[in-house]
Amino acid sequence: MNQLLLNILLGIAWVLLVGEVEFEIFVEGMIIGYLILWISRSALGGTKFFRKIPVMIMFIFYFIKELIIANLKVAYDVITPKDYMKPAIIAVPLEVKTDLEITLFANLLTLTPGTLSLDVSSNKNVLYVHALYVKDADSFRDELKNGLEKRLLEVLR
Amino acid sequence: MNFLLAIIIGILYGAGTYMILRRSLVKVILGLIFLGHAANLLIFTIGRLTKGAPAFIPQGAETLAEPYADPLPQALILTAIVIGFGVQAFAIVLFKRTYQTVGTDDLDKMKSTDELK
Amino acid sequence: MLTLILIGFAASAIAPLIYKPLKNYFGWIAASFPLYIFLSFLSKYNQIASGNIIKETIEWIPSLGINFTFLLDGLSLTFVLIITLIGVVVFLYAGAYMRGYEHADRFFVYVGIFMTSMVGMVISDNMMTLFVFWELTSISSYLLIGFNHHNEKSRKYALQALLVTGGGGLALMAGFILLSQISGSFEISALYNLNENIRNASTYSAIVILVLIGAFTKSAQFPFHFWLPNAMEAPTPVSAYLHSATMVKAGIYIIARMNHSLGGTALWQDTILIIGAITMLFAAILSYNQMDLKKLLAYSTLSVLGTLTMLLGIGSKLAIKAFFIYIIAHSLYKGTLFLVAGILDHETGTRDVSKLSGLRKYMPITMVTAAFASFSMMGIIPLVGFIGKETVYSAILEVDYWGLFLLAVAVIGNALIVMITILVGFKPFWGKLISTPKEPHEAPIKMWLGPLALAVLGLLMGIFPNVFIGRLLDQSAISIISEKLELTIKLWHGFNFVLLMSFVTLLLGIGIYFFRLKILDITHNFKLKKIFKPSEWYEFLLNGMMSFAKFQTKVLQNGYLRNYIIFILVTAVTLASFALFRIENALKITPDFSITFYEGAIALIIIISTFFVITSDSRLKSIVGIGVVGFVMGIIFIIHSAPDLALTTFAIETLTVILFVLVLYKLPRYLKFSKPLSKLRDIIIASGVGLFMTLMVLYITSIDLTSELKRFYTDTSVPGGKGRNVVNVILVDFRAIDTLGEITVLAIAALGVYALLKLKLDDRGE
Amino acid sequence: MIEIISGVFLLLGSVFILLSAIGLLRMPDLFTRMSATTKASTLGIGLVLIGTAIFWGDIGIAARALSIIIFLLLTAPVAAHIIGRAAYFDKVPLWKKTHIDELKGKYDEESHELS
Amino acid sequence: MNFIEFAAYISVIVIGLSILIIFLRLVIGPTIEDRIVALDLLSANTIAFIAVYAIQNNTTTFLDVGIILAMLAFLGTISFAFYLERRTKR
Amino acid sequence: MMFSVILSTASRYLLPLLLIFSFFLLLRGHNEPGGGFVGGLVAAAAYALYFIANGVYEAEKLLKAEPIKIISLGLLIAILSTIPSIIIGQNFMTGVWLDINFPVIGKIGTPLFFDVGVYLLVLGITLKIIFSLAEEDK
Amino acid sequence: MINQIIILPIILPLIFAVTMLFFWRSVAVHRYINLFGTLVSLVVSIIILVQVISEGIISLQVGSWQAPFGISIVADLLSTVMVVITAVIGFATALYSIGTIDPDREKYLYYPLLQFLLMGINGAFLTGDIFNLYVWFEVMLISSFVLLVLGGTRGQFEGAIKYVTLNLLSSAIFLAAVGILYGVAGTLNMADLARRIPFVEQKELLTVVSVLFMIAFGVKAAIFPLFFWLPASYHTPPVAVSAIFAGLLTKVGVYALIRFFTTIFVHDIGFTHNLLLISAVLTMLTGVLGAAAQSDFRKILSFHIISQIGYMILGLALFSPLAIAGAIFYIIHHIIVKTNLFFVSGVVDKMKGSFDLNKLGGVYKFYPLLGLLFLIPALSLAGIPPLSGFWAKFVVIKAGLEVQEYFVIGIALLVGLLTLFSMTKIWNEVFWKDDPRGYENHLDESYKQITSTKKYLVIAPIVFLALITIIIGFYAEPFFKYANDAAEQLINSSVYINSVLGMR
Ligand code: NA
Ligand code: NA
Repeated sequence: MNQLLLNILLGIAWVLLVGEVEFEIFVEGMIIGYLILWISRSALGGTKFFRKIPVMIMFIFYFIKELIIANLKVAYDVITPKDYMKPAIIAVPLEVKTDLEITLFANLLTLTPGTLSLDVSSNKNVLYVHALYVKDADSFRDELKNGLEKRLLEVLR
Repeated sequence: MNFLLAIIIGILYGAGTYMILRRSLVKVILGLIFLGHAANLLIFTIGRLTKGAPAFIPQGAETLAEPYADPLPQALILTAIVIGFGVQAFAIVLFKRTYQTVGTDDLDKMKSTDELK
Repeated sequence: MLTLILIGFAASAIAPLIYKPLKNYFGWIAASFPLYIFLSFLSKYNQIASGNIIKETIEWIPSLGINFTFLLDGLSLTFVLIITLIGVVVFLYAGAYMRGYEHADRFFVYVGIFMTSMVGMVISDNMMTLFVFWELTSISSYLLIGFNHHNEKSRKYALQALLVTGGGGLALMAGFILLSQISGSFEISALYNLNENIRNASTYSAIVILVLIGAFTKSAQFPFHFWLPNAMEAPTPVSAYLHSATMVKAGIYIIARMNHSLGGTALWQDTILIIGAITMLFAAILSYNQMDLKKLLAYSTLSVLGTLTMLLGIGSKLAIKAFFIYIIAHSLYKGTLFLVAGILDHETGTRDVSKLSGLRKYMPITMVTAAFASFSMMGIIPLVGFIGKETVYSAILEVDYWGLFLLAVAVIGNALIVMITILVGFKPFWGKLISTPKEPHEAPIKMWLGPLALAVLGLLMGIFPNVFIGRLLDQSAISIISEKLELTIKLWHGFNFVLLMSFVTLLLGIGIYFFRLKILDITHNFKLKKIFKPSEWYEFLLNGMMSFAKFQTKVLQNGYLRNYIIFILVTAVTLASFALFRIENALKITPDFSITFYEGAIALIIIISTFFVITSDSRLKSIVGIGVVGFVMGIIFIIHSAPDLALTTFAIETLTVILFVLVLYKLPRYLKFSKPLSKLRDIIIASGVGLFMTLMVLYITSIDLTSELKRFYTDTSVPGGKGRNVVNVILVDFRAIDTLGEITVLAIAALGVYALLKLKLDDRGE
Repeated sequence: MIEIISGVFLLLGSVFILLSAIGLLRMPDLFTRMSATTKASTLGIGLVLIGTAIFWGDIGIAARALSIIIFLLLTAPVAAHIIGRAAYFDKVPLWKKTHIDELKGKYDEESHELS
Repeated sequence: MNFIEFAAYISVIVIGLSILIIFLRLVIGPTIEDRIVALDLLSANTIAFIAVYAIQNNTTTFLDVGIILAMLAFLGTISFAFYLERRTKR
Repeated sequence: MMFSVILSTASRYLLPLLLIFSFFLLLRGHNEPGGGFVGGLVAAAAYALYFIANGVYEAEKLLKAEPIKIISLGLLIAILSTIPSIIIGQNFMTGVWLDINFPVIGKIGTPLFFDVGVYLLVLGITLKIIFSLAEEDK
Repeated sequence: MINQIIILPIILPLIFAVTMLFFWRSVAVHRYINLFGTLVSLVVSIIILVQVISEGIISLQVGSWQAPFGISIVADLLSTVMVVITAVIGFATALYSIGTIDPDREKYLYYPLLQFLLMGINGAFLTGDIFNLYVWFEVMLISSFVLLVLGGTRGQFEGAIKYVTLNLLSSAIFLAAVGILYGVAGTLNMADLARRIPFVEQKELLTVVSVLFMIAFGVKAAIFPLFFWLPASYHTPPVAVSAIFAGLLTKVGVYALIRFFTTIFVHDIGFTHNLLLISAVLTMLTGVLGAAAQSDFRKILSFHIISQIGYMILGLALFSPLAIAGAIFYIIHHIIVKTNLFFVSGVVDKMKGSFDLNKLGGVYKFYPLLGLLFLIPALSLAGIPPLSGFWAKFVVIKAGLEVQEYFVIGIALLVGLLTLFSMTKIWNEVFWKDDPRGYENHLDESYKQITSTKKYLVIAPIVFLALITIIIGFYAEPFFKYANDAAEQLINSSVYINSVLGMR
């Protein structure tokens, strides 16, 4: 079922790439998509990811907004003297569990203001984050866990 | 941009030449890459330049009206680039294996096959 | 006649097959083959003697004018008969003599090839065919001199003989080619009516010199004589056959043969005369301290060869007559004496004359044989050698200007030969017996029969000269000087000055023999300075060549890759710039200077990156820098309407980075190798290359290009190639075979990488 | 009208691109530089691409522009993470005002295992 | 010159300037990681340049180059990082 | 080697995206920028990314076929694409076309088939090189 | 349709190589396919030769695109003869390889690489397009790179570094020259170039381009002062590889020089061909002296390649029909002979475990047949009549004397003598001399284990090539006649032009 959905999505992607909305192109895209899924079947495994693609796309748009805010802040940083920055590398315990969730969370975090995901611990429990403005570590952690992670989990689960 | 490209070509050739004259294998590879770039840019420039008019025939049309870029030098360069890539890939690995086997990347220490006994 | 030649080669080739099973009779079987050829030619004797010429042409390489044109006249028939007759004797003799040798079968192959080639040479009318046989005699001589090849000297002197005669051969070939340009043909007979043209040709002197170099080297004339005594390393039958009776006379033959076309000028005659005289005297003198039987004979041979050459230089009718008789006489007695020397060596185990004495009881037949030959060699009546020497003296006396001087030279030379004869032909048999390494006994019949026959022949020829020699003489003379001699041959000319000279020669020779040891004592400390020895010249040239070869190879092939690159690039840039600056106004170019901001930025980035790479002290930085260069290349392609190129460039840049990354940390860090001075040199070379390329681009882009191709591709792409991306249509259709080659390159490169990484053999390749 | 909207997007995008460039130049250490540029350049390029899509008004072009934007959003943070991690191994110095480093000592030097 | 042309013109200059600035970071480093980040950014900005250049020249064929560039730049960056990690690993 | 979860996960989802793009480049290369060569390179890039993120073993497992086979197949297809021209009695390598229009691809003909050969070959050689080096690495 | 056959020498090796790749783990299959393949190529090439002799130049427009728009494959006499010789050498090497190449190298795709090499060589001979020539050169080069280092011994690497770098440098020059020539003349087709060049205004510019081509091909042909890669590398790989390289690779460079400087660049003979003449003389001399200085069997042979290339270039530089015919004859002769000499050196090495003359000896005693089999090519190389090399030398010398280049011919003769010196040196040291001290009756262990089938497989190609040498020598007329016809075709390029471009 998931595969079929992804196949259809790939078909749509093909139509988009080609740039002409026609049935033949969609069929062509479906065929190619099927081939690709077959080729990369072991890469994808049996994840439930595909159902959530629309939700994810929404989430991405949400983050474009975040991104713009982040950038305004960067603009401010760049233009003003840098001395008031207080960078730090903070370990953030993770609620999100699957690889996909972790990846999404880490990436989104990077795209939001002032933070950069550096690495995930081997047991996938901790995310290390470089942040530009950190007064103290604990309040930073709280901010993240109650902010982005919570929202993400709402979307994902 | 002819003038600038001519100078760039000259510099690339010069750089390639300089680098293949080094004693270190790695630098020689870089020199060969420079020479490859230089040759490609040379063919490109000498085949005459056209800005913003690639040789693509619009949908429904049969042919193109001048000015448009000469597609032939492009095709030649494309072939040359690809060949160059294959050869380069081989050369890189060759140089690596040479270093592993001979134990140095100093070309001055690789004279045994020329030596007069 | 070609059939005979082919039979000759075929017979030589099968020798190894039949040698082993028929070992005991091999001498007889082998001798039957020269005998067959001898008889075949002998059957033509009357025809030739009565003034006919037999000519036979078989096409070989007609488009080069090279054919088997065989011509049998008096001169060639004489030589053929000598060659084959002595061949019979030598083959028979060798059948016994060579039995103890390893690989005696090969000996017969070589000698067989030699004899056939020698016959082929003297009957060839086509200069190139003649030359082919000529070279074959050199090669077989080489193989025979080196027959005892485990011996270093044999190898060394075989090579010496080959190089000297081979070098002369090359000169001869050039001379022949130049000569053929005058007549437009390689036929010698085609030259006969062109004497004037030949002598007036601008190449005449060159031809004479080249031909004579060929002849002199082969016939061991001064200063090329040194190889002949050294060639005595060969088994004795070879010395008798090649290096005395036949091959060394090939050069004489060429002079005689070419005399007709090239002779008659001072250059030709005087050169031959002088060189011949020098050789005659010089060789005889050099023999004074020899103790080796074969060496002694070799020097006497040299002297005779000089005499023969000198006679051709004199060129009078009498001289030609003398030449003719002398050549026959010499072949007979010298062949015999060599074979006798061989018997002595074979049966006693030494060739040192000082250790040979009193053998008459043990080897009576040999003694008799030796005596006949020796008398002939000393010029004692009634042997043919006597007639020979008499005629030589008569011919010399005819020479007005040089005459007496030459006579003196001849007398001294011949006196020394007399001394040699006594040493070789008499001393071993007379006096007290000295014990020898081997218990001496008489040779088997196969070994004494031939020499004895030759010796007896010498006697018969002396008594009945006209029967044996006379009839061919005129025909031969026609071939040499294009007139009949109209002279008869007589044994006895009466008591005259010439006879007196013969007598003086004999006495002088005997005198020298008896005072020989004293002379040796006196001259004991005298050593010829190196500079006067042509053999030292040879060594000097050879060593000099070797030193120079080593020197130049060390300089050129020096092992430094960058030096090789510099050679190539400097050559390229120098020559190409030279060609470029031949163009008028090559530098008056008006390029398009208009530059936009982003173009400036691109140029700036690519230039800075380039220098960044060059000056970088770390590999990774270099790779980042070269990545930028590639990347900017892509941008240039985009700006100038080449999206496919840009795509490809970006893709390849990235893959190259991946490759580097996978390889890089296995490679060493940069070290500072180069010295500042070599950096400066490299910068100059690099600037030269760069500057040249810049100029080329500026110059070429300033002229108009009209190409039909550009139009054709865009016009045909959609209707013919069914595609709108013209570049891609070119790649997969118009020039698809380029792409086929291109992907093959990729495939090979990948297989190569795979093999390189997986297969690691040790230094012996195992 | 479309041209004006498109032009505005182009200019806006260019400004963000310039900002990210300046950020790259001015920020004190690698981590702060990445922090600044990852966002700004992604946004700037995105805006320019949107401007382009609007200019052509063609679904094919729009799809391509969108593909690039999505791709950049997917890859830019991953790239930043990978470089940041490598830089940390490589002991790239942190800016002197970096006052907390909870990553310090957490990497196993041998296996690059992170606890 | 209408507005879009003007905007494109200015954008090309601004993007070009940014590229130069990024290139400056690439040259001065100081660490190799800085250079890699700069290289990554350089390719990303080129995408923007291509987009604007397409508008300037009124041709769309170049836009696909942008997609490739994006993915390849990513791959290149990842490879460099891969190398760095290899290098630092004992 | 410790692989990054983030990169590994990202690579799994980038792989099909890149592959579809590579097909896209291959098929429409006759009319728009692209073609077998670039297509093949992009496909190879997809696997290269997967290899960097997950290691060579995983990448080889994913590819299933030995790259030399892909190389051979690519060459074989390129050679086979020349056969129809000979069969219909035309000069060697003359394009033979079906008279039907397909979307994106346009007309189908032997030159496209040839391009498919190029695509496979490029994919094969790039992977052969990268995998050989990576295996050597261990 | 018959003209389609001329693509086969290019495509067949590719097909055989690909077939082998599909069975890439089975060495035995590779051997048979390779042997079969070279045999098929030989038959095909002879058929083409017969066709070309009877019908004149055959050209094929690949893809049916009218020349000069597509790529023309052209078989004139010169090309065809080269293709035939290539097939002969390919076949001989196939046999020799089965007998001598170690299983490891066989496993790592030695035979497909041989076929790829032959493909590149044939492509270079047959193409009528200068860029396509570049492509085939690269196919040939990359295969040769791999063959050269296959096995990965230290010597191979040191040699390969130089071989690869210098050849890549030459390729870069070649590529630049192609680009520049297109920029000046606007076409890539050789016939079209030949047709247009007389009307090109910038003749001097063409001369500059021609110099670049001369350098590029000069490196491949190993002429002075561009030959350094050859002596540095040719003695490093297995003998079968050395042999095929020695026979064929430089000859492709010589072929290209002949093709370009007879068909295309004849607008400034006073400059270009004089350069070639000077280079020819120095090539002959430095090569032969280099050989004299060596004491390694294969190194001597390698340097002699250079020297002999000088003779071929001399023929080209003299630029008379006879001279060019001489050059062509020389090429034919030399390929056969030089390959064979390398084969012999390989047998000696197998037997005695060395190429070093100081360690060799006694081979004549032990194996007289091999002595004979050495002497035939060696004496031929030294120009001893009536073997093939004599006629080759003779024709070049005759041609030189006809145009009164006496000094040059003097050098050529001297070089002939020095060649004789080197060949007899090998003969002396390897065959005649006894085993040196410490190596008495030495026989390499591995030799004793070689099966007699393999021994026959090794000797068979040597005998085969020696027979060809003898046939060329004794039956030189047809060879010379076709060399002459080939030279005529080259000098009267109008026939070539018409055949490729049609009656345009
Ligand atoms: Na060669
Ligand atoms: Na070669």
